[in-house]
Amino acid sequence: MVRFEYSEDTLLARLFGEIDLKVADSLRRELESALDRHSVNFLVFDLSAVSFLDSTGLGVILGRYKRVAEAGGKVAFIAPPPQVKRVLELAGVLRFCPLFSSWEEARVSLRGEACG
Amino acid sequence: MVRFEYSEDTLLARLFGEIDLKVADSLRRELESALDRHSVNFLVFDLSAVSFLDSTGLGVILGRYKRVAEAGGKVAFIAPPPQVKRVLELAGVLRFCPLFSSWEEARVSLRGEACG
Amino acid sequence: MDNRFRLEILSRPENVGLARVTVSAFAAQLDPTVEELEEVKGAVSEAVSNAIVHGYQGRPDGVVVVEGFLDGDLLEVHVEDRGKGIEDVARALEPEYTTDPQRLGLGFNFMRFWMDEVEVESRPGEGTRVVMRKKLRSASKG
Amino acid sequence: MDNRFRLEILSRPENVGLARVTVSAFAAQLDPTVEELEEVKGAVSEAVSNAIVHGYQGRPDGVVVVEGFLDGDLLEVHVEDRGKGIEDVARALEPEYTTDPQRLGLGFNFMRFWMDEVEVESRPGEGTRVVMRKKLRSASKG
Ligand SMILES: Nc1ncnc2c1ncn2[C@@H]1O[C@H](COP(=O)(O)OP(=O)(O)O)[C@@H](O)[C@H]1O
Ligand SMILES: Nc1ncnc2c1ncn2[C@@H]1O[C@H](COP(=O)(O)OP(=O)(O)O)[C@@H](O)[C@H]1O
Repeated sequence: MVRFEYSEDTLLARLFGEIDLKVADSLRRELESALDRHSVNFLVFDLSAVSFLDSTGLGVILGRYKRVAEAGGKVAFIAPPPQVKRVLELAGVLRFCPLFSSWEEARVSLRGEACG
Repeated sequence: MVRFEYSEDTLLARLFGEIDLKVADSLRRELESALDRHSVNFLVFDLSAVSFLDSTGLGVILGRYKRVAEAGGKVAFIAPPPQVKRVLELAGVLRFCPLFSSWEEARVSLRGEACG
Repeated sequence: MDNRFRLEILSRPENVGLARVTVSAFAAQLDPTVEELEEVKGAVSEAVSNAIVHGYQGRPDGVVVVEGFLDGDLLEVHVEDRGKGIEDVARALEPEYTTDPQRLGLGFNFMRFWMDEVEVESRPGEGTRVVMRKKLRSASKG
Repeated sequence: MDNRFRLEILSRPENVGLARVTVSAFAAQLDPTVEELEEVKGAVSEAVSNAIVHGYQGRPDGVVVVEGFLDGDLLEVHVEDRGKGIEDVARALEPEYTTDPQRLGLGFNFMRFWMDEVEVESRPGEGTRVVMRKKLRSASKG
């Protein structure tokens, strides 16, 4: 469901599998506890291994966006497969958060471009 | 479901996908018509691309085995995935038909070893 | 009617995926494109999640009925619960309207975007039925 | 009872795969090994094919009911038809016994090999119910 990498002030959350109601509660808990543990200015979701996303899963992600943005932080997304990208577009997320094709690309441009 | 290659007196039937009741009738027809068209001494089933096989599908295969064996021909199998191999074993097919790991291997030893 | 099925599942989070898989294997009989299948899966996921979250409000022992019908190139999917029901369907269909602050209020929007037609019948205290239709153009037949 | 489902399908050849996919997605909730899942799929395929071929003798409008139950690490699957029924169940269970010369008579053998327990209840003219049970050892929990 999720694996984390943290360095400096950036939390990278690598989501994988189907992000739906089945994993929503535990994903919310995992993300909240990672945000509790670290001081996070940049929250980056790597979506490259997500095989399915629906509005329930997106709600969990955007709930954490809210927390980070309210604390002055920024959020970005990496490499969503087509189905996942369509969900982000449909929800208007890509109007206010940048999308990168890789973690390397995100790291370089992050500080200028992430949303929040 | 099936693609054929014929050369000399050998018919290679490359099966693919799920070989079950859904495809049984049309697979039987295709195999029969290929056997009608060609003079076949060796009938070789390439099973490497079969994702599922049950007793209905195996029945279609062994029905053609009968026809070829009765006409003095021989039958062999190539590269079944684990599930498919277990079905062949369980039905006792591997006691009387040889199994090869590739078409190249089959071609070399065929004339000495195929069943029929 | 070319083919149909009826699936009854319990209102548990892990069964949303079961409904998706069944509807998608059923729709695959028409040989649709990958994108169409993903849209169907998405719509089913929204409707079944709503039945569980809103209809049965997290109770795990409610029954959600998912039915599929194929008629020519038309797929019809029904998702039905005997849960809470919706007071004001017109309002529920509005973008970003939700009764649960944890959620986005986009479920019905997604269903309507991904399917050609979405009809919602509901009675407070009796339950909700969502009827969705989509023409699938066969991937192989062009 | 941890979880359950009920699937009703028509007695058409293309629905054997639908039954396999649904049972296998359901059983996957216990996180079984790939081999166990393949065995479950194989058993379901045999039982549902029998309902279509023998129970309804190729009629496409019969209803086949597939039910699944998870209880701890135990999977139970029921496959039921309201078709022809079996005169002599003991005989039907014998290896290589078949009433159709095109078939191998190995369906019940495969079911019994792949599942831990197989029970067959049948009444001529009323239908047949096959009950299969299998303990799944979780792949992740070892
Ligand atoms: N099956 C249902 N039973 C009861 N209420 C429902 C059902 N489906 C939807 N609703 C109501 O309609 C509202 C809007 O639904 P939706 O657009 O899917 O957004 P969300 O699920 O994110 O709240 C829900 O918040 C809920 O109040
Ligand atoms: N659902 C059913 N309804 C009626 N008869 C059945 C059913 N299932 C099995 N049978 C009978 O039992 C026999 C043996 O079944 P099986 O071992 O699966 O072999 P096969 O399907 O290859 O004939 C069948 O030939 C048929 O006569």
